[in-house]
Amino acid sequence: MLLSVENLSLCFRTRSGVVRALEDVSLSLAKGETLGVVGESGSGKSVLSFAVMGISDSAATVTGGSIRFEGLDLLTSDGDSLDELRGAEMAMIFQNPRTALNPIRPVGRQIADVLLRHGGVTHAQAKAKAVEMLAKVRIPDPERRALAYPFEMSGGMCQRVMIALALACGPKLLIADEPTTGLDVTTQAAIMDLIEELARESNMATLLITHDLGLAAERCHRIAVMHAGHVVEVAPADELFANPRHPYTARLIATTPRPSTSLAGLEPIPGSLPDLRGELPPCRYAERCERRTPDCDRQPLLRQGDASRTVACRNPIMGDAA
Amino acid sequence: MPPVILLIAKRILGALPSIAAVVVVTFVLTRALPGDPAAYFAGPAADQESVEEIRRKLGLDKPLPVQFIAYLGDLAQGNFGTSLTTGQPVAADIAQRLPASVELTLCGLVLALVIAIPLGIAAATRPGSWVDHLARVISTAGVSLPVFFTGLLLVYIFYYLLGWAPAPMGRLDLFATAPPTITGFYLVDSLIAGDGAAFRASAAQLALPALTLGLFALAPLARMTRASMLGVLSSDFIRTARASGLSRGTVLVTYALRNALLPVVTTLGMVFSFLLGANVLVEKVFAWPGIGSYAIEALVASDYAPVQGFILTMAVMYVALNLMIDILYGLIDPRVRIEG
Amino acid sequence: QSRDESLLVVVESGTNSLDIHAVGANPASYGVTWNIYDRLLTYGTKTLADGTLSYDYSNIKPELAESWAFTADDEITFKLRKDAKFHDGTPITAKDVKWSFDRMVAVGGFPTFQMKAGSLEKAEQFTALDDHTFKIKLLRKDKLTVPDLGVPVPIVLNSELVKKHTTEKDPWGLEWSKNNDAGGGAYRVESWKPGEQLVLVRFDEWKSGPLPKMKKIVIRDVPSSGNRRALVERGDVDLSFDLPPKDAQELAKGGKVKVAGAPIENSLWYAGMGVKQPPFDNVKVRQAVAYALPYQKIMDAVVYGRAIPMFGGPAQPSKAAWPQPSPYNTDIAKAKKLLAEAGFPNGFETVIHINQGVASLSEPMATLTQESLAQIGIKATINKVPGANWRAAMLKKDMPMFIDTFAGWLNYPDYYFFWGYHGQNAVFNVMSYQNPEMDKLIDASRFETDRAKYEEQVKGVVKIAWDDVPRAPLFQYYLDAAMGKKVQGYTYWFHRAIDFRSISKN
Amino acid sequence: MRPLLDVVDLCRRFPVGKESFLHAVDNVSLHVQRGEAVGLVGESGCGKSTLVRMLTRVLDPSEGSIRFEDKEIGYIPAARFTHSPERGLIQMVFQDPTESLNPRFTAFDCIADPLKRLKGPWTQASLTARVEELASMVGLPLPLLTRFPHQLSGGQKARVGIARALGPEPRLLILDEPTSALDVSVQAVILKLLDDLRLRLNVSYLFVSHDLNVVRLLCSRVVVMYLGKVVESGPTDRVFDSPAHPYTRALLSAIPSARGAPPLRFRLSGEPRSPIDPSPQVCRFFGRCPEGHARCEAEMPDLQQLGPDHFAACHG
Amino acid sequence: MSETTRHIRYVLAENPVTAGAFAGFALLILLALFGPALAPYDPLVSNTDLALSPPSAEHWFGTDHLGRDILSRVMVAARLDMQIALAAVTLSFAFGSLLGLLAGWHGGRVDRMIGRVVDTVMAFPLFVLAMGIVAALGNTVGNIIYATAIINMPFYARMARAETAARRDAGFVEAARLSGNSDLRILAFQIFPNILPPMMVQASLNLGYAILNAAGLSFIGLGVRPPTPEWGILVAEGATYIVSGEWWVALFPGLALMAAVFCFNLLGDGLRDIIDPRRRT
Ligand SMILES: Nc1ncnc2c1ncn2[C@@H]1O[C@H](COP(=O)(O)OP(=O)(O)OP(=O)(O)O)[C@@H](O)[C@H]1O
Ligand SMILES: Nc1ncnc2c1ncn2[C@@H]1O[C@H](COP(=O)(O)OP(=O)(O)OP(=O)(O)O)[C@@H](O)[C@H]1O
Ligand SMILES: [Mg+2]
Ligand SMILES: [Mg+2]
Repeated sequence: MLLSVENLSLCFRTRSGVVRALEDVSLSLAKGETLGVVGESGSGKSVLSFAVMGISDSAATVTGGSIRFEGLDLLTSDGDSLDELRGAEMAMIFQNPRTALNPIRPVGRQIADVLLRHGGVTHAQAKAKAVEMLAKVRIPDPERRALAYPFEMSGGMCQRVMIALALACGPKLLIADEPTTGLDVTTQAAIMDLIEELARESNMATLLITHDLGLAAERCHRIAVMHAGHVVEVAPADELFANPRHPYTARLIATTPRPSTSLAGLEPIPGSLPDLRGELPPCRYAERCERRTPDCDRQPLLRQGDASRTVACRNPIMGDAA
Repeated sequence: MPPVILLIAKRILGALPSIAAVVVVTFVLTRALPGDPAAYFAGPAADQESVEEIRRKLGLDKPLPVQFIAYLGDLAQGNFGTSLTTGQPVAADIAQRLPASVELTLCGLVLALVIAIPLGIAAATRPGSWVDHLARVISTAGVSLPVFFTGLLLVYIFYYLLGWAPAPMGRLDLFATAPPTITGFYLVDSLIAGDGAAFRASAAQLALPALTLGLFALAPLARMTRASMLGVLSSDFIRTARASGLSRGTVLVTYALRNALLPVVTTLGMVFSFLLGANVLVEKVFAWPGIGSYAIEALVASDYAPVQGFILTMAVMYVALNLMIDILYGLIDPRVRIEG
Repeated sequence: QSRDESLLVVVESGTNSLDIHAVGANPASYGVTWNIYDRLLTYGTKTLADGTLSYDYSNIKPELAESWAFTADDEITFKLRKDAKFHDGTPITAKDVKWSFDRMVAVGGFPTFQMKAGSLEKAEQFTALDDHTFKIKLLRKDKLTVPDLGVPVPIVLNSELVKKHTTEKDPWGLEWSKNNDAGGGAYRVESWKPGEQLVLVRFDEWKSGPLPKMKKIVIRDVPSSGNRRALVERGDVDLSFDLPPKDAQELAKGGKVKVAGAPIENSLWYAGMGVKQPPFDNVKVRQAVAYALPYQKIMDAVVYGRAIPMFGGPAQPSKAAWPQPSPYNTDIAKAKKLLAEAGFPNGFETVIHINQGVASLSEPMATLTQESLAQIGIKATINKVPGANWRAAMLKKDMPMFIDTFAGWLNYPDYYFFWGYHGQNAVFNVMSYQNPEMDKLIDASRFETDRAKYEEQVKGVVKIAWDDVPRAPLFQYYLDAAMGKKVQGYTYWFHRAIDFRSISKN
Repeated sequence: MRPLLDVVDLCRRFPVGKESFLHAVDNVSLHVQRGEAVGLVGESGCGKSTLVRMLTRVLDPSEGSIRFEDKEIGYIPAARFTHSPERGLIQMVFQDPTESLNPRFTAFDCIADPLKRLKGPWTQASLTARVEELASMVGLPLPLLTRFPHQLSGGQKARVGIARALGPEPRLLILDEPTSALDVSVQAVILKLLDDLRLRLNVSYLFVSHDLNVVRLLCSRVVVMYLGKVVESGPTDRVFDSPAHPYTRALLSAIPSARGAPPLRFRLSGEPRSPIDPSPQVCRFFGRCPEGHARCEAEMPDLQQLGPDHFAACHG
Repeated sequence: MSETTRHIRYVLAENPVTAGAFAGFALLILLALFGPALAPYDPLVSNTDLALSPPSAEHWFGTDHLGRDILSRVMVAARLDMQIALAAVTLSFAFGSLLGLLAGWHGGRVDRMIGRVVDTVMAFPLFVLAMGIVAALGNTVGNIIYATAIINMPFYARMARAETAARRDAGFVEAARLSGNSDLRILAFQIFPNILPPMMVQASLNLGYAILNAAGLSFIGLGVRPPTPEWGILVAEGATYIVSGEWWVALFPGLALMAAVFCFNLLGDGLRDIIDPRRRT
């Protein structure tokens, strides 16, 4: 396993109470694999990805579990060795690429900064490599564009620059936190194609965070569904769509418009995400669940299934599972 | 760089109406001053008649618009009039005293920047901590003290009680000789002349007044640095930089600070205006032979020509300064550079 | 040059001209002129009761003139020194003297006015008989003529040098001499930064007196009185001038430095009343005010004893001197009674004007006065008039009440009253006081040669001034200078500037 | 029957710098029938919001006519339109529910404001009753009415926005990407609500979106814009099944489909042309179009009818 | 609303400095209201026998050169200083925000014209302009207030302009138009309440500057008329006594002045924290 997150729990201390943003989150990611993480807004997707990168907010405290990258426990290693990893071995791209780039530094310089930090190269080499990276993400006229500032580029181009920046040192893991929200559908497709292609080329693993189930379905090998800080289900993409086991997954699929659905077929999920402050029931979905049993509130959350397919539910949908 | 020259030309052109307005306002304001230069010139024992005679000679009996035209004519020839208090042409007085004021103001500003920026950064990197509160209290205290009070207090403590600072009487103590005038800044001139003694002497004289000004300018700068640093540190691109494993120093300085400086640079203009005002008081306390003390004396004596000359110089300087700030801003921020 | 040979002086504000004749020259210019130019005559010195040296107005001495004599009843002839030179090396001749005197009476303004006080009015009065003989013809017999030749105004300029810089508009070269040294005095100007400092160096070929001890004089402007005090107290400067009374008193007590204080001759601080403006046109009101003034409080809290009280004296003038203590004293009951008699049992409202230029003294005085007047029902507000406007305000003569000072250079009571009380209504008669009886006495005393008669006349004037009280006298102020213990020879001069020629350090 | 809204050759140019213009909306014609829901799609910056702001009459067109219920309203200056009787009849739901609610107004005030301005007179009681009626109509719990926008969730804010727009009983409701900022499940709720309201109140919709799946759910007709121009319009089914313009095709192929499904690889490359002073001869899509012909660079294609009510502007 | 109170309470609890500033502000208001009644002595009555006596049990802050009780003078001065500051700030706030609103809303020529006016005022070093105005018009309390108001006006105008311009195209403004609001109504009821909070912060900072400004004017002799107690004048009068060791004459009024300005500045910071939406989640 390239990355394995085990029983990770994380909370934020805020003035209005402790926010239990992640609880007992377990995930794993193999080399070259693409894992999608989906869920409603506020379900903890970004918090998870920031925890993996070690760039959590200062108010965050990990209360349990571990994150291992190639066997190295990221939570216990010191800041310097993490800095060595970040940007070199694992990299991240963000939503809203325009603001995610330094507005007053030429994009080429920003890429070169990362290369100089990790690549063991000279200034000239870094510059050349930056141009090369820009060319690789199909930015026309890369020499000139390397000197351009983010505000001189469109959103799609900025996202390409972000990708070039992330991939500059050839990381083994790419975390993409909603890389295409805010972009056009057509640009979104092109960007996703690019990520997919580059990942395949270098056998890079990708953690794709999105709230668009359709996108995850199209791009990922496996998908993890998150709800209120819990990973409720992990399954291969096609299986997840064909046979969702967790009631939340099923509802999420049903509420996503697809080319084939009709308005009548859209089924909204009742209720909303619980407030993560204060006491929470063992199953955080129970409140909204139509398959809730008395056990759900009494017994601790049960995770069942094998490595390829887990579900955190006492009463999963077993439908036409073989 | 032609675009820069174009920008400068445009800014100067844009400032002309303001300067024209300043000339008019200054003229009206100074003519409203209660003094009577004719009575002053007429001497101690003049009677009403001889005062009228002098008034006629000075052209002060003419209607204001006529006087204004005459004033404009003089201005066009670079003639700012003559000061009653020093008896010298105002232009010469200002030329001689301006470097003193500018040197002092700049030293105060530099001192403030040198303290304020690290303080602001320290506060922003640990918001809510004791450093933050301390920075806030220090800088707020600085701006809460009336400058003349700070100045007097510093003189009392460092000169009178402790004897660490030299006597507060101008730019050099009585024994040092001024370096040959090149820039008019004693610090610079003495370095050019290689005169270590003069440099030390002028630096020692500068220390307290510059500190007084610096304390005053500290607050807006530290506060702005803190606020903009906080904003920048929580922005997306800093997260990107951290996620790229860039070292803490690079993130803080190359990425965060440079961005955070933009609003600080803008505040500089305002701070400078405050400083020029505070300068007037500080110069009075420290017997600093700058244009501020010159202006106060003239104002209290209802001596128009120096007041007009002073305000005009200040306005021109302020416009020039804003121009410099714009250019500096453009150097830091490519966005304005392109939009021009 | 050792520190012992140079004198560091701090003053509140420096000169604005190197030539006292220039238009708008300020009081500080008197001192410069005094030291860099010579006059024909000067005064000797005497020691005051407290040991302070003072000029002696009864002892007139030659300066540039080797000797002088009344060669006729209406003619004075001066023999000039043969070896005297200007700073540029040219010899000083009677031609220069003539040109200089012509200039004084021609330029108008203060110099002309001051010369007129000594009946020196027309160019025709002055003749250069030869290179070293100069003659003044008198228009009338005036006892002020000779003393007036020793004031700072009648300086002898290097006429050839100045003439090189005259213009059509400026035939007397005032613009040039304002910024340049054309003198032959004991010191010459080494450098001058207006508003900052003036450096004088000794003119080694000066012949009009013993060569001064100090080789270099640095006069620095330090506006803050606190700083001036600290500087001298800490020994950083040799002499601090323009000291406020409180500092003078404390420094004198402190013993670290010497304080030389001399009552300023022929001067008086007073509370004036515009006699043309009701209710001050009523003499009872004025007397009521004079009885309501907080004299002792002012002595204690404003001048800290650095003045001679000018109240609580005998009912009749005891001598023919000015100033002398008036019979008034703080007596609220009497003041109330007088006010009631005047028809203002409940008082009235008025405004006290003060000169902001001397606010450190006049403001507390006005505040105390205001408080005191309130006790007899007079509600006064205080109006601070900017220094430069003070003269214009005086000229307007519309101030109901004001606090001010006046001093004459020439120490003669008649001189003082002529400018301050005479019905000719000069600018200094701010009260617009007119009393034919007094005018007659003043006019007579000015040219009176009989000592006894003169004294009678003066006493008469003083008595009227007391009874009519257009001005309620407060105190005679000290001129205080603090100096390091080493400084010797500081002398009080009527023109209230420092004569560096007599100063030495040991 | 005449359409409810008939727009002919509407243009809007913004001056940029000296003598340059940004052609945000260029000769756009479209119509909306009574009770009909029309979708307007196109990529970011193609002029959808500009068009919609002209239609709601908060922005003055540079040229062209807007007829609403047979009355020309395009020439009434925006400032005057506020006081015209049609003001209440055209209402809009904004793209960003947060930004479009005054942070200092409670939900109640937000909904009541247009009622007070455009309807009435009201007594306090009747106003409260009407606001509560609207709130229940859009499914906003009544206790939330006293809250400020920052105390409401995204979906709740969207409902306030819809209730506000419905208050003056508009005939035409313009929805500028009303769900793009919302979660899918909230989006589903809102979509259902909108559809329901349309049927109940017989309002017409002009629904702006860049999500084709959403447009398809709600609209019977769709208009596709590209860089200020309409490039295709037609019944939703026809446009989806047989898109005639390459841009429409690219849009459709960009919709994510389940993994393994044969991807419709019809990707756009290159950058869009500049909207500033575009050449009137060159097709706006030229340069990005996978099919670009020589003719496309020489002649701007016009809308051509391809079927009943189906138009496209392409030479190909 | 209750949430707002809770938020305020939180900000105050979290930040003792701000809480202190609020307390100080309350104290100042109390002093301004009741200072003259509370003062132990008549601030105007002199007693030259006691002149310049150091702090003692009778005179906590000592006495000044005329033997007046400094504590009483400092207390009584609070009212005048607060009056000057509040009046000046109110004036500049009113005119500045009006100009700023107009400029920001209309843009174009109106904006340029108003910008000119503002630039002209700003082209003067502000304190110097205040000096000029007071010197020209005479040193009355009214003129000090006008001068202070004029020099502070540009800050409000600029701020209001920027804040208005930023909101001119905001969704809620457009929504208000759609709701049938005229421009004037939008400005008054939609935009103004929104720009008010940041302007209040500015106002609280300016209260401090206004007091400093008045004090500076007093220092150079352009302040209110004697013997009215005003902090600036008290310090200026006391300044001459520092060197001779009578530190209390300047120190206590100086401290009062500083405490007030300090308080206003911190208050501004505190207000900023309270109204900053990012700080309330
Ligand atoms: N710095 C923080 N302090 C307190 N709570 C936080 C912080 N960051 C995130 N949270 C909380 O953690 C939870 C998860 O947030 P997160 O940003 O991971 O959601 P997300 O799934 O990424 O949502 P979105 O799709 O909107 O990006 C939310 O309830 C959020 O309020
Ligand atoms: N006031 C304006 N001044 C100048 N240009 C403008 C203005 N408003 C819009 N534009 C420009 O007009 C074009 C169309 O903008 P518009 O907002 O209508 O696009 P849109 O289709 O709504 O985009 P999105 O999907 O991002 O909302 C854009 O290029 C935009 O920059
Ligand atoms: Mg997220
Ligand atoms: Mg839009």
